[in-house]
Order: sequence, then C-alpha cells, then structure tokens
Amino acid sequence: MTTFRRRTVLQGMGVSALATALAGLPVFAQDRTAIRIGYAVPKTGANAAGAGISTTPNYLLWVDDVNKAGGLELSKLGVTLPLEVVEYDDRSSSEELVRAVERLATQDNADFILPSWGTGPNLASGPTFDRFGYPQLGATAVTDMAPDLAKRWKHSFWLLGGGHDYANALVQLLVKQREAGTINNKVAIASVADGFGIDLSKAATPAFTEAGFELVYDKTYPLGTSDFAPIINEVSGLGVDTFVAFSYPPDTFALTQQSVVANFSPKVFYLGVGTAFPIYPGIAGPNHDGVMGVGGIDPDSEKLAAYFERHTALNGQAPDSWASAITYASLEMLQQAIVRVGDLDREAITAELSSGEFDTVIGKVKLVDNQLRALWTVGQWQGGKFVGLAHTERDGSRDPVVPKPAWVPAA
Amino acid sequence: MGVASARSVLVAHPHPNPPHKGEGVLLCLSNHRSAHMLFSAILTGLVLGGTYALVAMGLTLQYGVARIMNLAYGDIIIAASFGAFVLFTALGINPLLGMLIVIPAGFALSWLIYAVMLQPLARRSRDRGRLEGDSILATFGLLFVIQGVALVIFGSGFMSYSFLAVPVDIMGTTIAANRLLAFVLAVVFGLGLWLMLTRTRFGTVIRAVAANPASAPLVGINVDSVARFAFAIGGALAAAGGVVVSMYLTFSATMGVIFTMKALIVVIMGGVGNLMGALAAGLILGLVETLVASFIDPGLTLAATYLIFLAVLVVRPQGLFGKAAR
Amino acid sequence: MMKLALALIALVALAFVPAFAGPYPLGLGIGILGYGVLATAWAMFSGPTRYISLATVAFFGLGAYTVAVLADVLPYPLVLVVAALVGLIVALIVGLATLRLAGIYFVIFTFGLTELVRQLVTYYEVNVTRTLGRYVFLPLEPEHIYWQLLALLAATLAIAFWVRRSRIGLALRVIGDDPVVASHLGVRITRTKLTLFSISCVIMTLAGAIQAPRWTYIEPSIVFNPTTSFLVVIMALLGGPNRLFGPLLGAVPLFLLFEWLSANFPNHYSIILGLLFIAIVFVLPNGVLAAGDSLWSRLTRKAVQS
Amino acid sequence: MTLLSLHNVTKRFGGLTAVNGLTFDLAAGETVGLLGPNGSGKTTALNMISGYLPVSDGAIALSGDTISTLGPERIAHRGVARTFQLVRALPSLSVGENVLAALAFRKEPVWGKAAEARIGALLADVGLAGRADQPADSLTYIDLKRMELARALASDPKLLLLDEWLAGLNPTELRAGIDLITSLRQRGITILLVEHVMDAVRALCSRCVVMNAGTKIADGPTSEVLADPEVIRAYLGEDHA
Repeated sequence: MTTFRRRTVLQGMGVSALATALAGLPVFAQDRTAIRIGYAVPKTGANAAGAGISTTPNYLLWVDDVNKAGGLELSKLGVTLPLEVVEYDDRSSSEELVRAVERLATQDNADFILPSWGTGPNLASGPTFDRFGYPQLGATAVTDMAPDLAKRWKHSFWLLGGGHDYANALVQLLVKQREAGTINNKVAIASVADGFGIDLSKAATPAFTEAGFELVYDKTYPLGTSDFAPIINEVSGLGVDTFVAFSYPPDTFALTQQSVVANFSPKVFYLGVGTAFPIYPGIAGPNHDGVMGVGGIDPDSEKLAAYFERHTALNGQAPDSWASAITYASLEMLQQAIVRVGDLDREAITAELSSGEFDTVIGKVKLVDNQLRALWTVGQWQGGKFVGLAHTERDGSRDPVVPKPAWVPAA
Repeated sequence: MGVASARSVLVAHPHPNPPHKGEGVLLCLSNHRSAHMLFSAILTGLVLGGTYALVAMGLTLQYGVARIMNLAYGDIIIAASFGAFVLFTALGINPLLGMLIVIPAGFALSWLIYAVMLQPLARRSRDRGRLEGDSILATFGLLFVIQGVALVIFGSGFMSYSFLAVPVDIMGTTIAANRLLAFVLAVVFGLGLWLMLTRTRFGTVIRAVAANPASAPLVGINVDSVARFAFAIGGALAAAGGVVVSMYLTFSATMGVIFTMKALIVVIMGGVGNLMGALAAGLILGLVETLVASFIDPGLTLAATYLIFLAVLVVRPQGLFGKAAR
Repeated sequence: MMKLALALIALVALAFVPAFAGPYPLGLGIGILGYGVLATAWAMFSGPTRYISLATVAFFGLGAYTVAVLADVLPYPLVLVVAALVGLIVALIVGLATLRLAGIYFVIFTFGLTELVRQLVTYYEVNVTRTLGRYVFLPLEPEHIYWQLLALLAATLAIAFWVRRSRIGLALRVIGDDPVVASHLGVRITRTKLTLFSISCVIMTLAGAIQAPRWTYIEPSIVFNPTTSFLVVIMALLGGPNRLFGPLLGAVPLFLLFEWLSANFPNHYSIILGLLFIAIVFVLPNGVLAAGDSLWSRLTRKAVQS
Repeated sequence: MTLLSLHNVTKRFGGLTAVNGLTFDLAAGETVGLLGPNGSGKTTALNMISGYLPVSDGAIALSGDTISTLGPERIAHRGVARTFQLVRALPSLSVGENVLAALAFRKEPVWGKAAEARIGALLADVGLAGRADQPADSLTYIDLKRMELARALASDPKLLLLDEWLAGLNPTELRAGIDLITSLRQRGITILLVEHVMDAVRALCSRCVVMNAGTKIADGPTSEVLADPEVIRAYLGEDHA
C-alpha cells in the first residue's frame, strides 16, 4: 500500500481538464520517475465483491512485487523505474468504467491500464482500450466471443476461455466416469440467469445431450435467489448422480449448505464461481472435500505455492484458485513484455504479448490468437486444495474423486 | 411437476414411480410425490416468508410511526449481520446469544440516528411531503456512510458462516434448523410487538401517533419521543433480522439495498404501518417464491414476486391492510 | 426573445465541444447530458405532481435493449423511432396501472415495476434467445452520442418549457396540489397524467437508446441498474424539480462531484458521499427543495438586474 | 323548470348508510338550504352531486340528464361548481392561478390574455381585487374562502354547491358573505347551500331540505321547515321537542 501515490488529479475540473486534454503533452523519459499503472475497479456496487477477490488483490500484489524488486528495467531508455498507481472506483457501472478508462488514457496519461473485473465490464471497455491503443488483459472475462473480439479489438487479450471450454471439459470428465461405471446417466443442471450461468448452460446442455446423458433437470434461477430449497428438493427426487450448478458465489455457498441440510449428496457435486474461493472450505466445513467446480490449480507447482504465500501475506487472504492466478500471470506477461521491448512503446508491447512466450505462476504461457488456451477447466477440493482435474492442453494434475465423500452433517 | 415438465423443452422427464403419466397440474398433484412436494414447498415458503416479514416489520414501524422512509434500513440489517459474524467467528459467541448484544446495539444506534439526524428534519418540516423528501435524501446519505464503513472495515468480499445448518424433519420435509429458527423468531418478535402495540398503554400511544400525528399532541402525547422510540424499535427489529439472516445467507457490505427494497415491497404490499399487513405480505411473497420455483420455473420466482406485488397495488392501491387514502 | 437567442447560442457553443475537447471531457459531457436529460424528463412529470417515480431506469434500459436487439436489423434512425414507440407503449400501460396510487405506494410500485421488467427481459433472453448479453456494434463515435444527447436535451428543455407555459402544465400543477380540486375544476386527470408521463418516459427511453452504443455490451444488470433511478431523483430534487433548469442545476454539480470523489477517494467514496448528502440536507435549512428555489430566485434576480 | 333532481339517492360506506333514499328537486334559479345536524349526510349528498363520491343507489340528474354515472370533471363541464367544507386552495399556485385553473379547464376554456381580464374581474367580484399575484398559501381564512368562491364562479356554473361557506366568519364578514351570495342569486345561479348559520339560511334560502341520519325529514319553505317539531328535535335532541 505504501507504493501508492495517488495524484489529486482533478482540481478545478472543467477548465483544467480541457486544458490538459488540449495540451496532451508528451512525457519524456528523462522526466520520468515511475511507470504509471492505471486501473478502475469496482469498489462499490454489485461487482465489488468479485473484484475484491480476483482482481484488486492481484493488482496490489504485482505492484508490490515489482517495486520490491526495484522496478522495471527499460533498457532502451537506460532506466529502471518503479510502478506508480492511479486507481478509480468504477462503481460497478459500465458507463463509469468507460469514462474512467478514457480518463486514465487521456488525463492521467497512464502508461498501462489494467482492466476491471468481469465479462460485461471487459466487453464494455474493449473499444476504449483499443481506440487508445492500450493492451487489455482480460483475465476475468469468460466469453465464447473471444476469437471474434480478439480480431475486432487488436489490443484485447482473452485469458479465461469461453463457456464451451468449461462445459466440454466437464462433460468429457463425466463421460469417463460413466464409462468407469462410477456414475449413472442422469444429470441435473441449475444455472444463474446471468452472463456466466447462461454462457455455460448454453454450452453444457447440448454437450451433455450429445454425450448421451439424460438431462432430467435444466433450469435457471434469477440472480439474487437466496432460497434453493425448491430446486434441491425437486432435484433430489430425480435420482441423479451428477448435480451441476453454474452459479455465482452467494448461490454457490447457499447451494452447498442447503444440499447438506437436505442430505442431497450426489456422487458428483459441481458448482460455479465461488467454489474456488479461499473462503469456500470455511463455509462448507468438512463438506468442501470432493466438491467440484470451475477452475483449478496445479497443486505441485512451487511457483504457484510461493504466489499463494505472497498473496496471503500482502492481502491477508489467499487468492482464489481460478481467475486469481491467471490475473497475476497476465501481469507477469505484461511485465516481461515491457522488459523485453525495453521501453514503453505500447504497440510493440502488444505485439510481444501476442507472440511471445512467458514464464508465469501458471507455467509457460503462449497466447493463441490473443487468447489463453491453456486453462484449468474443472477443479475439485482435495486435501485442502482446489486441484485441477482437467486442463485444455495437458492431463489433469489429479484424478477425480468420484463419488465424493458423503456429506457430514453439521455439528 | 406437471407444469414444470411441460415448460422445459430440453428436459426428458422420467417419473420415478409413474402411476399414470400425469397430464396437467391436478392429476400431478394427486400423485403422492407431488402432494409431498406441494407440502414441502408451502413449508419452505412459509419459512422464507417469515424472514421477509421479520425484516419488514421494523420498517413498517419506522415509516408508519416516525414517518421516515429509511433507505438505510437494509444497511442496518447488514451491519447487524457483520456484528453477528464477528461475534461468532472471532469471539465464538453463538448468534442467538449474540442477539442479546446486537439487538440492543441496533436499538441504540437507531435511537441515536433519529435523535441526531432525523429529529431536526422532522421538527423543521411542516408538511409530510417535505419530510419525505428530506428523509429520502438524508437516509440515502446514511446508506452510503454505513456501507462505506463496512467496506473499509470488512472489505467487499462475501461473508458467510455456518450455524445450525442441520436438518430438521417436519412430516417428511427437511428444513435447515437456522431457517426454522428464523421463522420461529419472526413469529415471536411479531407476536411480541403486536402484544406490545395492542395490550400496553405505550402501544396505544404509538398507534395513536401512527393514525394521526397531527392530533396526537392534543391528547398529551409527545410525538417526538414516540417517533424516536418507534424508530429505535424498528432498528432493533432490523438488527434481529440481520442476525437471523446472517445464519444462513451469504452477505457482503454492498447488499444492504437489496434488503431495503425487499422490505419496502413487503411493507407497501401489506399497507404502511400495519404489522399484520407486513406479516401477511411477507408470507405471501415467500409462498409465491417457493411455489413458483417448485411448480413453474425457478427462473420466474422474482418476476412472480413483483407481479403479485404490482397486482395487489393495482387492485388495492393502499396495500392489503392499509386504510384507503383520503 | 433575448432568452431564446441566449439558449440557441449556448446550444451551438455546446455543439462545438467535441471539436476541441479530448475524449475524457467528452465522456464527462456525455455523462452530464445523459443525466441532465433524465433528470429534466423526470421532473417534467414528477416535479408538479410530486409523484416520485423510480421507474426511470426501466425506460432507460428498454431503450438500450431496443437498440441492442434491432441495431443489426433496422437503420439506426428507425431503431430510435421503435425505441420511442416501445417507451410510449410501456409508459401507457404503467401510467394506467398507477393511476390510483399515490405517495410512497407509487414510489415502490415504480421500483417493483422496474425489477419486473428486468426479470422479464432476463427470462426472455435466457429461455428464448439463450444468451444474456447482447453486443451493440454500431459505427458511432463518442461525439455522435454527445451530439444526439445534446439534441435530446435541447428538445427535452423545449418540451418542458412549452409544458410550463401551456394548459397541460397548469393542469399537472393543479393535480399535484390537490387532485380532488383538479377534478372538480374540470381537469381530465387521467389524460393529463398519462400524456405527461408518456412524454417523460419516451425521452428517458431515447436517452437509453442513444447511450447504448457506448457500452458495446448490454445485459440486464448493466442497463436496469436501479442506482440510476435513485441518482436521477436525487439530482432533480436537489436542483429543484419545479424549475425549468432546476434538474440540470442538480445534475451537473452532482455528476461532477461523484466523478471527483470516485477519482480522488476510491476507497472512501461511499463514506464521503454519504456524509455530503447528510450535510446538504442540513446545511440548507429550509430543506433541499426550498434551497433550490431560493438559489434560483437569487440567480434570476441577478439576471434581471444585470 | 327543474335543474337538479335527486331520486332515491343512497350512499353506503361498508355497513354504514350515510345517505338513504334522498329525493328532492331544485328549480332553476332557486337558492335552497340543505340542513341537518352533524353527520346527517349533507356533505355526502353534496359530494355525490359533484361526482366526488359515486352513488350506491338511485340517480342524480342535471337538466334531465343523468350525471350520477359521471366523474367530477365531466359534471364540472356540465356546469356544476362547488366549494369545500374545509377550504381547498391550491397552495403552490398564486391567487390568480387558482382562478386561472378553473378558467383553463372549463368546457370552453379561457386562456391567455382573455383569462387575465376574467381573473381580474372575478377577484374584484369577491373582494380580492389586485391580489392575483399573491401566493395562495399566504391568504387569511376568509380570503381563502373568497378565492375559492371566485374559482367556483370562474367556471360560469349553472349550479353552485356551497359547503358551509359561511362557517367561521365574524359578524362583519358574515354580512359581506351573505351579500355576495345574494348577488350571485340575482345573477340567476342556482345555489345549493349546506349551512349551519341559521341567520344566513333565513336570509338567503326560500326553501330548505333537512336531513337527519341520512334521510330527508323535511322539505319546504324555510320558515315552515325551521318551525317543524321534527326538525327541532333532530337538531336539539328529544328533550326539547
């Protein structure tokens, strides 16, 4: 936190803002004392909770890591500069976010702008990043449109895959289990009626059907639902071995607790966003073990373990085991691209991000068409870690435990 | 079940024990499993509605007696949830005992808020319209302050803990003990409040102010202190609601407004200032939610809630139990 | 005549802002114009009648959705026409449904209505189109949006001006003061309320439609964000909803204040904003409405003297 | 010629019958007092005539046309104007605008320059000359009553309903008020007057209708009606009969 130097940017807004905009002064290297990193993240409003877990802590950690290491070396300019931060609250609103990005680009002359949290905000700010030529490292956006978007906005990078990636991986994993005879043919799906839930259920429904599964329940519930008893009561009578919920964090937690209460303990219990959160084991108690969800990490990676430690030390909370590591990796990519290019030429850095190979906490990363294709897609809580069971490019780090242990009734 | 299977296109519906392939709702309901589902839906609906009613009773008291449309009501609830959370996780105090601390704190805080912030507004405004405008703006500000303090102390993350998440069996339907407890508490608080309002002298005074604040002083009632007390009782109920809710819901610092709006809907649907109205409206909304989720489509629960609410107002513009305006 | 000329000059001057303002000031301009339109349109109905509507964002969102749905199918101007029609139809339905409601019942009804619209749009998208987000790829730059909003604001102010001078405006004020007297004087309450409510809502719908291309991506939680409705109410109340320029007078400083706070105090934004609100209510001893009025009368007095 | 006729008009509020089978006629040009003790249903009857309350039963006709199915604005357009028991000014409007509101929404609206002249004349008629720009909520009680009367007259009514318009005035004001109403009567306006001030009733009304507990108990020339033992009993209670 000490590295923050927030400029009081807006003094006498109207006139001075205009004046600065008109001037648009080029900043010369010899005047520089720092590389300016700007970001607008939701600190209030509906998205604040999500950003507070996957996005903001990683931005803080990265800035801290870089500055502790003495800053970034810009070889062409012959300097090593620390990072300074300009941060805004986008108030969970696309309109505010777009304006904040415009402001970071043109008023604050940020050298790099880090994206906000979530699929919608990343899409909403895509054109603005592109217009001003800033690379956009979309580490918390899940969209099947990624290939199109990457073509449309040359500066955009899509690092968290699309609904199909996660849905197909889950189905493939379950097909193997069915072949092994551990689960029956019946699947129930409940999805939150919001971007994430719909994207995944849209991909999952046909994938399950094509794989010969019988979808005995496939419905959505509205954002903000707190009582899942009706869904669980209905599903528990349908004889399914596999329950899949493409859910959001509050729902994920409530579904777990209410399934335990209803003693609905299917062999495969898969939940959406929130399963990979560090607080999940605390909420589910002993019952977190064996729960599957979206995301996952490689439990054998020492680098990742070190990242978890640093993150916990700085932020007072562990990172989640899905988007957090990818967010941090995206920052490492940016860092390495800057050092390789040797100055702050954003076009060159964007090109390097597209084509280079990077060494990150999630291993070696090379983007394909501006997308990260090497992703952990299905994870499961095993021995206190949310281990990756399925990866888009390599084998899982662990075998799935199916059936999961039966629920332990809460004390 | 029948309706559900007819609506969801992609679902192939095997009946576990098909008696006769049920067509239509009635046939399906005659089916034993569906009858059981109906019973369990009604039970869970009542339990959910109990929480709504509990949360709304405090607001109806605040608006009905103190004439304050308190937009920060939900944030008091969340603040109480945080209180229960801290007591439970840091000090190991179980939420039921925690209530003994949190509820008086809610009472005191609301008393203070009214005395310091709202009373001057109430005193200076002659007509009700102006107080309404002022109180909307002031409590809108209060909402941000409470939320901001919670954000600074607790951050924006999700909070949840597990308390009494054990199943209770009621005639074959399992319900979480914490939810049942919430229902019981709603009934206890509702009954207690109702007895206080109808059986005590002070309750009569409160009702007199609610019915006619202008002429209450004529019979020697100090409207200021009654309003302050009612506002504080409302705050205590909000705190009770907050503790109860924290036992089974995931909450975060920014969720207060959701509770405010839900409570307002219940209050308005029941009729402003009417406890029975709040109770009835809360239960109706809870029932509608679970019945729609069980028999039509979970995707339509909130739509149905609002539809019922709007329909009630179209038919009875003064709410279920409200007195006709003018 | 003099005032009209001044207004026209101001309009032309504002139209040239994009020529020399950078993207960020232009973005600010879009935000201010957007809220200015919404607050002025809101006050057109809610000012005289004192019916506090929280349905602003329902119409705003419907406009945005209409653009998202039809942008690829119809030419853009036609899309705006359709959006206006959608707004009109919904406004008539809502207007008829709320005729008997007053006070807090009206307030919460309009809120519930917004949520219902949002839930229904969500349900439709999820179950019929199987996508939730929609993309708006229109070749519209920020300055185009700015100009459209400026034109809309000018039109809104012109309509508001005309309403204030016409019988329908007086009818609305009479209804706001005492609907019983109004009906006994021969005011057609239903027709008057519906007309003004519809005009106001159509403008809100257009404001949403015009701003939609700026976000590229649209989903219910983005365009039906209830905060917008609250902000519009606060802005209009603060500026004085019964003055022609009152709502604008509230929208501009509040918008800039929000911007300034979220930029300079991103971690304490909520607390400071909240305290400011409470302070505003207290510092203006006669209540916010009266303060808006007295400020206004001071301004106009000066204008008359000069 | 009959202007207003009530036939068997009844109003029930839930279980309570406020007006029960009320029947009487008003000839054009007549000034009639509607009397009765408090709670006898006079104001309710007036409210039904003006359309504020729907009738539960029976019918009201104006110049032979049924009006009891119409809303107050339609009835107003047919030439019925009224004042209210508790003065209902439009507080956020000026005195002139209060009158303008009546001119602007008549069947043949008066607006603009023409309206300004009419407002001046109407205010002068009721003794409020030159006070058009004053805020309505700054007026005294008697002036509010005057303004309300001007507002009612602005619609050029055929039938004027006055609900205790003279109540609460001091003797001087009362004298002026009676004169004012007398002048209206001379203009040919038919007036139905709910009133407790007996001196005024005697001075103004040729005929009276008396109600008690929702039913009509007397109808006839003022002096006869006021001497009727049943009327006296109704007003003063059993002991005085």
